[in-house]
Amino acid sequence: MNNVSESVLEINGLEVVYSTNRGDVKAVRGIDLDVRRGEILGIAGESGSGKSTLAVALLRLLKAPGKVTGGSVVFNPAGRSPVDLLKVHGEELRVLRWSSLSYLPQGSMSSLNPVMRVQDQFKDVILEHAPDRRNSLHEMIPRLLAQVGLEPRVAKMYPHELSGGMKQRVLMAIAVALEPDLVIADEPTTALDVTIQRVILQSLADLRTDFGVTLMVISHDMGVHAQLADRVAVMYEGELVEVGDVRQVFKDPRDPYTRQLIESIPKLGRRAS
Amino acid sequence: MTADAPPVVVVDESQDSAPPPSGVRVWLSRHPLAAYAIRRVGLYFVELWGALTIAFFFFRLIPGDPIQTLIQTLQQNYMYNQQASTELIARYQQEFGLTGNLFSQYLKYMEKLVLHGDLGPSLINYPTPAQDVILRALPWTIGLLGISAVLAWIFGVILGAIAGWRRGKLGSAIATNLSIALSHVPYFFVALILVYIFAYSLGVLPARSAYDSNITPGLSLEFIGSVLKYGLLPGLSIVIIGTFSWILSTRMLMVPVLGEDYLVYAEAKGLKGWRILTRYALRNCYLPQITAFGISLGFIFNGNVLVEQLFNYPGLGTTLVTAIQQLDFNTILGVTNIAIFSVLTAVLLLDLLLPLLDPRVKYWK
Amino acid sequence: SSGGSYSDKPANSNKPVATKSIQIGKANIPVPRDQSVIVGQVEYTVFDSFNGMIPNGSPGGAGVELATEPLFFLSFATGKLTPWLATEYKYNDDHSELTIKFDPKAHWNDGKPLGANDFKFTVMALKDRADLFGGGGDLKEFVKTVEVTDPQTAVVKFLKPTPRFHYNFIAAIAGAPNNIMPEHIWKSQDLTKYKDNPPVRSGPYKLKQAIRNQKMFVWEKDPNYWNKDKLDVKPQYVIFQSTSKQLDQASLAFERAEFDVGSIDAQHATQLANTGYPNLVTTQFHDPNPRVMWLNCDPARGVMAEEKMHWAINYCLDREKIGTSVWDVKVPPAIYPWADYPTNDKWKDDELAGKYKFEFSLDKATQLLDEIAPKNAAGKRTYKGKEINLEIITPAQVDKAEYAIANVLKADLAKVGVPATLRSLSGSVHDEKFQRGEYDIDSSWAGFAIDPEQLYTDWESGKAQPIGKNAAGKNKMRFKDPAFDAISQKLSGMDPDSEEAKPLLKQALEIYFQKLPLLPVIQTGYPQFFNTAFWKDWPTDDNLYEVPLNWWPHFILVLGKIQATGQKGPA
Amino acid sequence: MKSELELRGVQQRFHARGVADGYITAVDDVSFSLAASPPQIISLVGQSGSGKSTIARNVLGLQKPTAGSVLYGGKDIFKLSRAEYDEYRRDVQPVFQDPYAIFNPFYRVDRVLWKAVQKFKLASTRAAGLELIEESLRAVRLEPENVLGRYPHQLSGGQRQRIMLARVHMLRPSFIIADEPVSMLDAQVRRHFLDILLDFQTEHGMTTLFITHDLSTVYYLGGEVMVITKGQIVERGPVSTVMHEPSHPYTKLLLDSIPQPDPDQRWTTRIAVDELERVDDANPADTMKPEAPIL
Amino acid sequence: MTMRILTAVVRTIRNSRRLAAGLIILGVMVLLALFSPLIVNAIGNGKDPIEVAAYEKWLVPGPGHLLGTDQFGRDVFAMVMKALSVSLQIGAIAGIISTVVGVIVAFVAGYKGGWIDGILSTFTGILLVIPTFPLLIALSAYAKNVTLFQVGVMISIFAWPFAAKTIRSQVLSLRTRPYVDLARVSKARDLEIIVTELLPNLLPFIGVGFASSALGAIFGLVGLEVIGLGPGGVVDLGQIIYNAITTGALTLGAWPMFVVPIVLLTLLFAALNMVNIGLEEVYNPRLRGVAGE
Ligand SMILES: Nc1ncnc2c1ncn2[C@@H]1O[C@H](COP(=O)(O)OP(=O)(O)OP(=O)(O)O)[C@@H](O)[C@H]1O
Ligand SMILES: Nc1ncnc2c1ncn2[C@@H]1O[C@H](COP(=O)(O)OP(=O)(O)OP(=O)(O)O)[C@@H](O)[C@H]1O
Ligand SMILES: [Mg+2]
Ligand SMILES: [Mg+2]
Repeated sequence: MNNVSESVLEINGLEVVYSTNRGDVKAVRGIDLDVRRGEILGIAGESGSGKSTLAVALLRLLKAPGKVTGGSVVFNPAGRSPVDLLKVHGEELRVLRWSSLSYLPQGSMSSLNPVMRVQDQFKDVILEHAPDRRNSLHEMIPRLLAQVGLEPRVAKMYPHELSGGMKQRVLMAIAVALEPDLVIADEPTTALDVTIQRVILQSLADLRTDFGVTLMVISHDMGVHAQLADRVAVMYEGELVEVGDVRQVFKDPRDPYTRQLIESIPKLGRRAS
Repeated sequence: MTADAPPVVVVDESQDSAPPPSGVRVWLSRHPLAAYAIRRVGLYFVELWGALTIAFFFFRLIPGDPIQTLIQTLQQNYMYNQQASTELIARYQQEFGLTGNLFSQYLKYMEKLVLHGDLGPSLINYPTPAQDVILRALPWTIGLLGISAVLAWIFGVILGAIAGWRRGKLGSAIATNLSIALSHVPYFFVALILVYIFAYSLGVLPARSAYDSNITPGLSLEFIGSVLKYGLLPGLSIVIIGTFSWILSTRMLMVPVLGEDYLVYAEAKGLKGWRILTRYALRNCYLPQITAFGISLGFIFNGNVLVEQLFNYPGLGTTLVTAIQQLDFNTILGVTNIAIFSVLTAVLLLDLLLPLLDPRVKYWK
Repeated sequence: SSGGSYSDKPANSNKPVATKSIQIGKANIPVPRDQSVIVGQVEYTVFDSFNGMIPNGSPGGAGVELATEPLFFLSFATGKLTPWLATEYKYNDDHSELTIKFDPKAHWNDGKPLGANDFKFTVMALKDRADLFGGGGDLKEFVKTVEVTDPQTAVVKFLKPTPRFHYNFIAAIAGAPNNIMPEHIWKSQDLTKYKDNPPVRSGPYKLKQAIRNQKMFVWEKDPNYWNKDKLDVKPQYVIFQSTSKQLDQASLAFERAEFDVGSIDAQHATQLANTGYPNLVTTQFHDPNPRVMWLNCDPARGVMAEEKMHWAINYCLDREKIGTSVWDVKVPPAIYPWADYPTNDKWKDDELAGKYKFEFSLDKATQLLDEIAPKNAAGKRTYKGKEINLEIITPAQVDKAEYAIANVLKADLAKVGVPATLRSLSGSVHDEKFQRGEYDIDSSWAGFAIDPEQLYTDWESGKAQPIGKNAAGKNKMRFKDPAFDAISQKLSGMDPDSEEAKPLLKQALEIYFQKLPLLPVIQTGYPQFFNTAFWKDWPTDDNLYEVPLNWWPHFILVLGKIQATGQKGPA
Repeated sequence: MKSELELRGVQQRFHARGVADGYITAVDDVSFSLAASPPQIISLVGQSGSGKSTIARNVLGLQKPTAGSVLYGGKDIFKLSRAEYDEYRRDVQPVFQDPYAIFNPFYRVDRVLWKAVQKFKLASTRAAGLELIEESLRAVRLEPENVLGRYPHQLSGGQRQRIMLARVHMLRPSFIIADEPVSMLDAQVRRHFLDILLDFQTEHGMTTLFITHDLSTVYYLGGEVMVITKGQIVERGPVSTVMHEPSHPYTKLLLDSIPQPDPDQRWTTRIAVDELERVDDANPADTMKPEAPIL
Repeated sequence: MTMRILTAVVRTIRNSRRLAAGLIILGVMVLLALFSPLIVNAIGNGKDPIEVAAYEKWLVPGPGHLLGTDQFGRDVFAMVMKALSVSLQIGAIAGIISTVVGVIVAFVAGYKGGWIDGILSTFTGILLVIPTFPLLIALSAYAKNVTLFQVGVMISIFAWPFAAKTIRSQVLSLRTRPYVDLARVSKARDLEIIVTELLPNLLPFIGVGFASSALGAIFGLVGLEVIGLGPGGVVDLGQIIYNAITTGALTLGAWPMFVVPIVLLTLLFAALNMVNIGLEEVYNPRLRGVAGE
């Protein structure tokens, strides 16, 4: 929060193309975007606007037929030299992952390995990137779980024994386990019931407060952004149509599409004519 | 569909007519694992009984009087002048439990089987009891079939997982296409080819029997070596084809797993490749393969008959063929029953074991 | 246009084939190779029991034959009856009593003496036990008592006269119908349970070892053999081993001299010979059973009951072709229901054979068929308004000669408008159909007999069962002829060699020719193959020694004549 | 002919191993009635697993309740005579949630409409039938030529869902049972759909039971609302009343949890993270592993 | 309806090269089998080349006899042609019977559910664990007068449970599909729903069931043949192999008797397996590209 001007991530002219048998689909078309350290950046946009593609490309998880066709993504992890995320490979990339750049996936239902206990899925990643913490695991895992409002016994459970909301919170705890510089959360609340959704949003806000992580939150639900984000970026057909402070975007949208998006939200208390 | 049929209202079978929950039911629902085990074991006995019964009636309903015809075959083959009297036939029909009506024969058979483990006298080696004949052959078959089947499974699952993991690579494509082409080829085709190459052309491996007759069977290194050497070709033919089919099915399980979110997640976590393969991908697809293995034992048995026959291996398959050629009901039925028993028991054990290995197994359906 | 056959391929070139050196293989046996004769044999299932009185109580063709001796040997090759355990047999004049004398030297292989007491024990033990193999039968039908006048003399008193009772103790082919048992072993045993292991017999070999997992029996020369003066067998060991069912492997084993007797087939043998294999001796041997077609004579089988039908079928049998192209080796046609051994020549009758000439003539067949089964409007032959269709069965597998023979007949029958189905039935199923008379033509083999009346007695009307009822081995073709019955009755109490039997035999043979209840097809040549790598002086076509000349009881006589070559087995 | 659809003490239990008593109660003593006249929209709102779909299936006669009864025109729908059954079928029609699974992938989409024409004898000739179909498609703002003759996978979710509406338009039932018809649609398409539904109410006099978990949709539709939780209906009343003055604590929680799309109206209070999400609540369907093909 | 099935088939084939390859191999074999009488006639040139003693025994391959003759003087090429058609017939007979029985049982069990399903499924499960080969051997060893058709029936007795099992699980998953509910509220009857809604969607699984039953049947018959227990009077590929084994054709040099039928059968097995896997790939999106890429 203190060093807002510094960027964790500088995206320049990023382009992603899916080549299908019906021709190429340009899912991301030249995006320029900075993510500032310590902020919560919301990415909004309709279904199919390329939000997930953007996230996946940043995380270097893009699978065929998707392909990055241009641009650069400079990542500035604290205490390390900047790297172009699109150029790192192999071991270098693997080391960067999680300790600096972590991910909160959309599919909480299926992102946990069904045959491993929750604690093993923590251990896995912690030991991989910070083997020196082996001895503190026993206190670390309950602490992380408590952070997201889960009891220690959850560590001994299997994913199928958890409800959707609990799973999502386990994923959140894993995401911040190594105190990364940036967490990219793709639709962290969709597919959850409203009450649980609220709990999750609460916990996400807590993460920033408690760990100081930078969050990039992707959601199509403008309500989520209004509640959570510091800044909002709006995507439309693969392009960034507007980036700005959350108040500015909601109260004074500059782009016609953004305006349309905000107007089409059915709000309680306002009956359509 | 008559015009006046009453309206169709489908009633879901799973609905409850809501009896008051009794103590046992509550206990069972509190202990789902125990409930599952009880149900599973119950089903096991039902299946065992059903299969044994079907097998019994199947063999008894096949036309042909085994005693009469056996005696005539013997006469024809070796004893041109010996005469079979009706007394002789009657005596052995009695001896083999072929008198009385079918149902009483069945009851007698089951009684002896269940209470005494007695399969009745064998005909191919009268008066030795069928169970003795079978038990003599069993170790060879378990040795040959069991070891080969397990090896095939291990190789197949590992290679299949790798083939799935390294999708798109040349080696993987070759392995997959070979598997598709060869996984359903009969074992004995491969056996024939192996015999031709290694036994006839090169003359390096024996193609008959189970060990060198110069060696007295025992727990000596020499004997074990000989058994291995003699078992190599028959074993190999089962292993090769078996491996191919396990490669294929493992790959089929592996590919969907590779698309699972938790694999992408594991990759995002920055785990090492082999770790993702073993802890994430393989662990999620070898478990179903364990169940499949239990079921496959039965099929291997089918193919094994021919392989043993080809190699003159002193196992159950050869015994079975001999018994069938001589219409030896007790032995055929015995072998069939052993196969039924082993497959069912293996599947039962695996099913009971699986909830311990695989936390996801829903043991309530 | 074709390049000849596989087996004579090398011989096609004009160069004489060089003798090739042989690669001796390591036989899979537990005794020294150079002291052993190895016989390739059938599949065994029994290894721990030698009680032949119960079903599968004793392995057949496994060498027990070398230990089990008959009272007499009959050689088909020479017609000579050789006394063995017994020294002589004598009937009294009205054939109501038979005296048998035993060799005083004879003893069992456990050292106990062998003689009239054992004979009496055997006959009396089996006589009333129809539930045993070898029990009941002739023993029950004829024997009243057996008296032992001294340890070497037994007198059998008959219930009714017979000149053929001693046949039961002659080994002519597969062994005598009844072998005598050591009283001291068996008297306290249950005949249906005792496994007789190791077998106490009297022959020159004793069982050393039976190895189940190798399907092998090892027989060792008995140093105490009672008849050493007459018969000194040369090999120390005789091994009987199951041959691989794949002839590839079997013939390779023979080629590598892993077997001395058998295990190879004619085709591979020819090939071996043509490629210059030096160690092969091939000796022709005729099975005493010609291949025959049994014809069902029961009226319920419709047209098959017609004499003319039998002749029509006979005219359709191309014996020449079958003998040349179907059988493994070239064999002569068969006319009489017995083998063409010199011993059997006395039963032949050329005059009758000329009168009822067997020939392959589809025209004659058509002529006969048109008389009994004319074609209907649809061009199908009908008998009593029903279209005919014959059912041919055979116990032989489809790749065996009997099946192929039937197939040739089937094809020729089709040419004269007689459709037929041909089925190969597995042994047991076949027997059931055959015995119940549920067939029209059965392609298999004839019974074996020492004199024709032994065959004829089974053809008597009284032994014909209705269709569906088991014939228990007698008159399976449901032949009925009162005149024939009368002749057979008379012959049964008569010495077949006597003058008064002659006209009766001729009459019976003529009825056979007229009615043809069975059609002999070919004589059955079984070439025997011997390997000379380790043993020489095997029987040859010029000197058969004995018939049969392998593995049957007579084989001990062969084993007494061969010589070791001095070849050593590989280490 | 104007009838009433009534649920009287409906209870639905399912066997379920691994839970306390061996069964779960998906619907627990639910009673309410829907009147065909005046036409109205009644929303049924509740969280996932609260029993909404089960009620819909009970009302549609697809599932016989374990206790209580569903009455149509005062008669139990599971005991109707043939004629009454025909009338009931004609009068009570569904719009299902998943626009993808509702079409049999083997057939073209128009089959659904033709079946309705055939089964309910809406037209005597093919031409008349086609006319009817085209009219209905236009009524739901679809161009017939863009839709007819296509396979389901060639249409968007919104188009497919509107075909279901066209079907209802053709049948003109008194009651539409719509089980989460818009949950899989985009915001704009969703609005479109809801407008058509409102049209149906006013123009064709259809009464809709609208099932949803989304309170904003309820608000948009207006009319009455019923709130359901754990199989029980805890509150019923006009939308404006329930939304502004909720009486049941559950309704309050629900309303409170909706993220307001206004950065100035952020939540100020926290809600307790209690263990309301227990193991048993986890939907077993999620934990099932896919049946592995055994070759 | 037929048109629809046809277009569905074409669509399916376009989606999988493997399926197409399998079908092409099968198609060529079926064509060969269909024309086998003509081919056999042409070889025989007036006489039956498969009749015993038609030619000399054991002739080496040459212009007169492309693959030589066997131990009874039959033309091996003609035999192989005839045998191929027999093997295919057995596959077709057993495939059809077991698929039909399997489909009926599966639909009754899967759609009706309840105790009917319980009984049928348990029964199917029981049949599945009985080792079929001993029973088959036994049956063919004793059964009188077995024709090709009867062998097909015999083999299907043991093959249908496999088809039933896979199809039942599909029915179970399909019967809760919303479109089934929609059909119900459109007053469709059970049978109508089964036939018009469920069956078409199960075609690929029925295809898989058919292919694997056919495969099993051919396999089974070959198994019977190689131990000499096949039906009499017909020559199938397994029997030629059996002949080759028992006559020692390899050491004689008569390789065609051995190699040709084994290659043909292996091709046939591979083709059926390709159809099998191809169908699964196309219709089970999770498996798409299992073998490809
Ligand atoms: N594997 C793929 N192959 C081809 N096109 C793809 C693929 N994945 C995504 N696309 C296309 O790329 C575009 C962007 O998709 P993306 O998933 O990033 O959208 P999104 O904003 O995340 O949408 P949602 O809100 O539905 O998740 C879409 O038009 C989509 O059709
Ligand atoms: N056929 C069934 N067998 C067993 N349990 C069932 C069945 N159908 C529904 N249930 C259970 O009944 C409860 C209510 O389910 P229902 O589908 O009615 O909920 P819903 O409110 O429609 O939820 P959603 O919003 O997720 O669609 C759930 O716990 C569900 O698991
Ligand atoms: Mg997305
Ligand atoms: Mg629902």
